[in-house]
Amino acid sequence: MEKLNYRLETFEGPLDLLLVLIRKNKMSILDIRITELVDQYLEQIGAMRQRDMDVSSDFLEMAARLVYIKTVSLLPKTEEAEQLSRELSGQLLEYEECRRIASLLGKKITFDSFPREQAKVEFDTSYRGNILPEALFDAYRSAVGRGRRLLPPKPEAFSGIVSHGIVSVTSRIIRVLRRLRGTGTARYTDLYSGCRGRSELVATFLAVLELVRGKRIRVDGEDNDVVTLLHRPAAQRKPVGSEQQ
Amino acid sequence: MKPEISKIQGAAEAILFASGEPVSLERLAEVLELDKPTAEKILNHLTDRFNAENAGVQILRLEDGWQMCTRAEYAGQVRQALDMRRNMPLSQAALEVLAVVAYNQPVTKSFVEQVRGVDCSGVLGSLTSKGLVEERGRLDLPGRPLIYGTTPDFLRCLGISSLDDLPPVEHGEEEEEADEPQKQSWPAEDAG
Amino acid sequence: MKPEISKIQGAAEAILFASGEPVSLERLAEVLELDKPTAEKILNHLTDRFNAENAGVQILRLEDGWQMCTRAEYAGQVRQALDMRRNMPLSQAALEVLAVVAYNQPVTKSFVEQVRGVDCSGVLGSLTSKGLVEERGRLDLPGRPLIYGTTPDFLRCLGISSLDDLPPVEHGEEEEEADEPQKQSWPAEDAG
Repeated sequence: MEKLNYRLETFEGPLDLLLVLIRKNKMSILDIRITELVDQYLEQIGAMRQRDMDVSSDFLEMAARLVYIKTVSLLPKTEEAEQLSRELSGQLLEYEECRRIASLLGKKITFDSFPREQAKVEFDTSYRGNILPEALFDAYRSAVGRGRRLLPPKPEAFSGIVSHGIVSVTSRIIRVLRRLRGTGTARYTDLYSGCRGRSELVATFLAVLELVRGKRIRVDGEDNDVVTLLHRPAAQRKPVGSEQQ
Repeated sequence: MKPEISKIQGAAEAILFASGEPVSLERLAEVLELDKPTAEKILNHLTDRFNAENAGVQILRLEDGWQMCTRAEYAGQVRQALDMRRNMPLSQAALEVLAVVAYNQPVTKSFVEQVRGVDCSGVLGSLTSKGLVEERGRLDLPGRPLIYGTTPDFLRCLGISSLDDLPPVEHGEEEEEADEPQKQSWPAEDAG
Repeated sequence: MKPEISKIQGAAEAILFASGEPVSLERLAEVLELDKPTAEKILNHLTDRFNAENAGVQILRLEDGWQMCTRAEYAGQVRQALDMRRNMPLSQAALEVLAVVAYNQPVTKSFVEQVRGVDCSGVLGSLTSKGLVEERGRLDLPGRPLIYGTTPDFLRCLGISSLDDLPPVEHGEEEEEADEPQKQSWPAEDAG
């Protein structure tokens, strides 16, 4: 393949980079040769990274998309590949048009004509219009609706979703260990006796998994599963998993 | 009759001068106590009178209103006299965002980002603070995204009176009637 | 000679227009690249031309220079036109900021911005000058941020007699901060 000589420019985004590559390869946007494009695209991103240039996630996302299109197009049934290529072509055409318009706007836009500041007419500027309380209320909902995406949600916000009380996995870990303390073994199903509700069952199951992972207990057998407490130097290791369900 | 009209024109002139911002036909008609067609005729006449002279001040028609501002050819002297700095030309990114907003308004940020393929928050913010783009409320969709449109200042800086005067979009997906003759002369396109 | 002079006059006109204040002879002469007597002659000529017409805008010769302003006889209409804009319905952005302040007062600017997710300086400023929102001192936190609350005028515009009469924000559905005292939910101080 012809070695392309890039001057490392900054690109406005992945679409910009793709357009440059397409132009350099004398491809048509409507007939993209995806394999060539993927290789050169990745090569360019590699070069950008080497120069410590800022490679935003948008570039990486596009890389993933290109690789996916290429992968799909290698499969015998290429309907999906065609569809994906068409989508990419459409997006590129649209972006190319956007750039054309932007360049027209850029030639025409000036900041050379100045309006005046509003004349200082001597009346007080206080507002005398009416504001409907409902409009204010709607505005509040609207403002908060947006902010909610930016503020971390408060625990109470989940109250509608998690209607059963929160059962912490830690508390179930302690409970399981306590149960095993006497004999050192118990039947697996017995660990779940006394659980009320799904949350407790799930938390207990997670507790068992955590304990197994931490090599504190072992679960053996098939029908009559037995849970065994493994002996470990006491207090050397705290129970794993302090996260909440 | 004649002095009457010149008084109305004088009032219109004073209003446009004092307002600074574009003043809508509706408001002018109300204050001048005229019906809208008559007010429009008088404003058009005033505009012609202003713009015919080799004057320093012009009246622009922007959407449904008028605005008084200086002529671009005197920009240098005005800047010098008022100690204003030259505005930086808009970046390529800003122009692209502006193009997407102008042709598709009102639009959400995510629409703009879809067309450009990159995050546009910063650019939209700076276009908003430059007064070229403004918030237009929210879409009634999950997340209630803000929607954006262009301002009268955008038209003024572009030297056009209406969004209809934007350069026509090329391929047909935008379902636009191309039968209208181009009102503005747009420079020939280039590859950029 | 003639077009040259009309260009200089145009520049002078543009400068006087764009400047809200009187512009001194020194400044005008400097920018127009003229000696002072010539500049004065041109300005006087421009003044005569403006003031001869029954126009809405006039040029005043003041002690310290020239100033462009509206003619006194149109003051009524000018006031009416500007007054109308003053009492136009608030923009969506203004309403939202007002609502956030009203339901959470006293609040800092950065709190409002965190709730809305966008810069609110301009909007808060215009609400303050409209007399709907007022400064309420500063928070005793690093940066000593200003805090804002609503005014009695705000209640009047809403036609209510107390903040308790605001439409209640429901529990659960809306963000809880409307109901709680705000002390604990001040956003962390930011550098901006």
